[in-house]
Amino acid sequence: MTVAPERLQASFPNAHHGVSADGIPYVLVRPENIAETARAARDELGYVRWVDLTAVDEPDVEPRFELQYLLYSMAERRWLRLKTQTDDKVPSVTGVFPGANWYEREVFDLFGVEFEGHPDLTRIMMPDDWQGHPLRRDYPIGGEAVDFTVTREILGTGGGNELRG
Amino acid sequence: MVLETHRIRNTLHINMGPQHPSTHGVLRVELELDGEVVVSCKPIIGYLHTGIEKTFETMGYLQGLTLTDRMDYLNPMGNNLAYCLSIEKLFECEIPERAIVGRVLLAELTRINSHLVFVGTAGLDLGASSVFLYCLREREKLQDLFEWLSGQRMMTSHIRPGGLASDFEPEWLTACDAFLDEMPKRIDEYESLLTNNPLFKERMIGIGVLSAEDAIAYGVTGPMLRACGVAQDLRKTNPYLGYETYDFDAIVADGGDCYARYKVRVAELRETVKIAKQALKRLPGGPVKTSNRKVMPPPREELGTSMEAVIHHFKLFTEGIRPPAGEAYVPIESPRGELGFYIVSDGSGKPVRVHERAPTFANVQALPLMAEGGLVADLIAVIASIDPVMGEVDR
Amino acid sequence: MADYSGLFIYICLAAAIVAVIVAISGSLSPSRPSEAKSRPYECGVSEMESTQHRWPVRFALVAMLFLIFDVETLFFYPWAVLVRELRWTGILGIASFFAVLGVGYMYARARGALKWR
Amino acid sequence: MTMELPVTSPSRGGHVRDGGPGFGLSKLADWSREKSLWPATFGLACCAIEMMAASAANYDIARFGSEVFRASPRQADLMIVSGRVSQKMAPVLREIYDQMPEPKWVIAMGDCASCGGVFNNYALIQGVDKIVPVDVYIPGCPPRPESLIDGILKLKTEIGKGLR
Repeated sequence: MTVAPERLQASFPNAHHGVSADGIPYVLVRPENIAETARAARDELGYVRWVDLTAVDEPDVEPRFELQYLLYSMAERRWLRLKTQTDDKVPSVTGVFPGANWYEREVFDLFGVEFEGHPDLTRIMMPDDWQGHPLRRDYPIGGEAVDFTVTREILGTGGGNELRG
Repeated sequence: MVLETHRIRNTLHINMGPQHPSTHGVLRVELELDGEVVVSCKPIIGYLHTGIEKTFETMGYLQGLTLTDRMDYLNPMGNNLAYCLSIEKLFECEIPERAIVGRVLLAELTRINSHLVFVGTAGLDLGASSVFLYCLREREKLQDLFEWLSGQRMMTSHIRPGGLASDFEPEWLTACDAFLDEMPKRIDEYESLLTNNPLFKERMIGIGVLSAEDAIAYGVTGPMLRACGVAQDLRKTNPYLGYETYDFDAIVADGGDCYARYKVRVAELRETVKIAKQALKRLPGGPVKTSNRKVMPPPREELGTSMEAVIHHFKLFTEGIRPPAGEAYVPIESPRGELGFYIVSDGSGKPVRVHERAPTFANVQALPLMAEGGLVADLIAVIASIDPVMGEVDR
Repeated sequence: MADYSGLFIYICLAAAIVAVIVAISGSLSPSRPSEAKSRPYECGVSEMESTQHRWPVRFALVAMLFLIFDVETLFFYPWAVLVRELRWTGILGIASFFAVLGVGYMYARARGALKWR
Repeated sequence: MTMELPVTSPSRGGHVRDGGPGFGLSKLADWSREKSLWPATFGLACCAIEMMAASAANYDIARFGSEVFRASPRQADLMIVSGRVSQKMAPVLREIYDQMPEPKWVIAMGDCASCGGVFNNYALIQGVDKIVPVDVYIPGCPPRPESLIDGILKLKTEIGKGLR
């Protein structure tokens, strides 16, 4: 199921290419030209259907967030993944794919990645006055410690609340 | 009392809020109305955000399986299947034939389960409350089958990484066969109630039209996309679990309106019964669990004899399954569209990232395209035709 | 004075029943007005803005049309109760009544009063 | 985020027995309140599907007087919180509870409503009794329709005796 990388390499010469474990080829581009890459993928290569956008947070790697854009070509029935690595700012692709609107708002809400040029970049999941971005690795899981008798005896009355952060 | 004069605006700004009988869960829609006509409609979600993707990262892969049941709670085994396919792709592990056909059978039964709720609630939203009772009557039979198989009516977690949780009993298969024999007659019953009902057609035909280009650009998938005339069914375009060997046809309707979506889903109910019957017929013998000891624990009797089995058993139940480092996204065709789990693993027992590509997240995003310009009553029909499940939209 | 006592008893009985019901429910149901209860119910979200502003005249038109045709059905009841005794004269009378209002309905429908747009 | 609970003690569930005019009328009132508990549709997540199954033909809570699910809190006297209550939903739930006329009762259906259930994280209110007084907690994820009916019946017997 892997697309011939040469065809991809031809259209994105200065990008880093590869194929993930699930056979979907990916193109790693710098954040500033993600919009052009998306437009090229849609217009030249035929990846017209918007599928997904999400981010993976690796706190100890220098560009912290790796954004995964997923597109699908109706003609060739194949997926393509565009990746960018950034710390905070990425240009928005809602101009190319209007479907990216809510996905970018979700990544902004849960990871804190700014999308320049997004029509209405506000929180979508959390209440509007929420502090912090929950899906970051350094954000505590929250909730409250379950008050088992065991945790109460070992950790004193706190019941392990400090574990929860 | 000084009558304070305020800006004269002729649009009414009201809120069809999270607690509303026909928003199929906790979807909130901010409406700008000019009389009965919807001028602008802004869906607001997040009222059921459960932080499931964060909870995945604190759990092992097998524990995370139980979370997948609770995301799209009308299609639990479909979620399990998508999650397991991504994990198995990371492991590159072989699944026995009986488990593959069993998974097709269970996925199609869950599709019936989900579409029955759609037909019931679509009728209920438009005032036809008797269809709801008919549909849930069949659904109860289906849930009894699920409970007999896995012990739980809804949150079955029966499809596990590496195969199925347990084998099918012969009596269960015959009961399932009887249920599938009876379904076509039942579907005729529902169709006789709704499909040619003039009131239903008046409320659904030409309402909430979505063009194919908009649907593709907005990432809409599933019956909503097929109702716009686009033949995009992952079971046909990118077959998994051997779907190419089953004889069924992907239903495509044109018109892109609410009625086309209803027709696609009802026709899909019939196709699903056909697939399930074929899966039942061709269910081969053999084990339902993979022999790959990194994924599934060895059978009990083997523990007595081979030391290696005991080591595998011990490692599996202390550290859980540890897929090799990498990322995988293997989508399936859920009753609502393309559903897939993007799993990033670093080789440890806990995933780095599990993101669910929820079909109704994109489908609900396209609501303004369909609702604006229509009447308020049409907005109810459009939301019913999207068939959103807020559990997977808000995650 | 024809025998109106029956009607008189009927009216008193009706008034008595209403009074009893109102009295019992008034005394038994605890009434605890609160600030939240006075706010308009808008699906759980606090009210977006004041509702005193202009609304389209079409609503009034639909209300009037409903009033006319609903009251019309009211007039069928006395006729329906005595349909056998009135025989043809009754049917003729109600038919003419229905014809006049039918013309009115056709006119309203032709002018598009029932269509919202 | 915990809000201050209302003055009525949770065991009363917001229904303050003000005695009424004696001679058994309040006993009559309790009896009538028990017989027709109208739930407010508060379906949030998976438990709502089981609540729908409970109100459908096979389990049919209409037999116990809960036939009609009132959409507006004004006409409801029982709030069945069926599903997980997120942080964004908590003020809405509190607003709906406040807008329900007394006497009113709350059933926390399922683990997520009773104690946050399997989702012990930042996003959920860990148990709906942090924002509204709860009368009956129903365990289960989701609870079977029979356990929902059992919960409603237990609440009804308490209301009938005037304890709640």
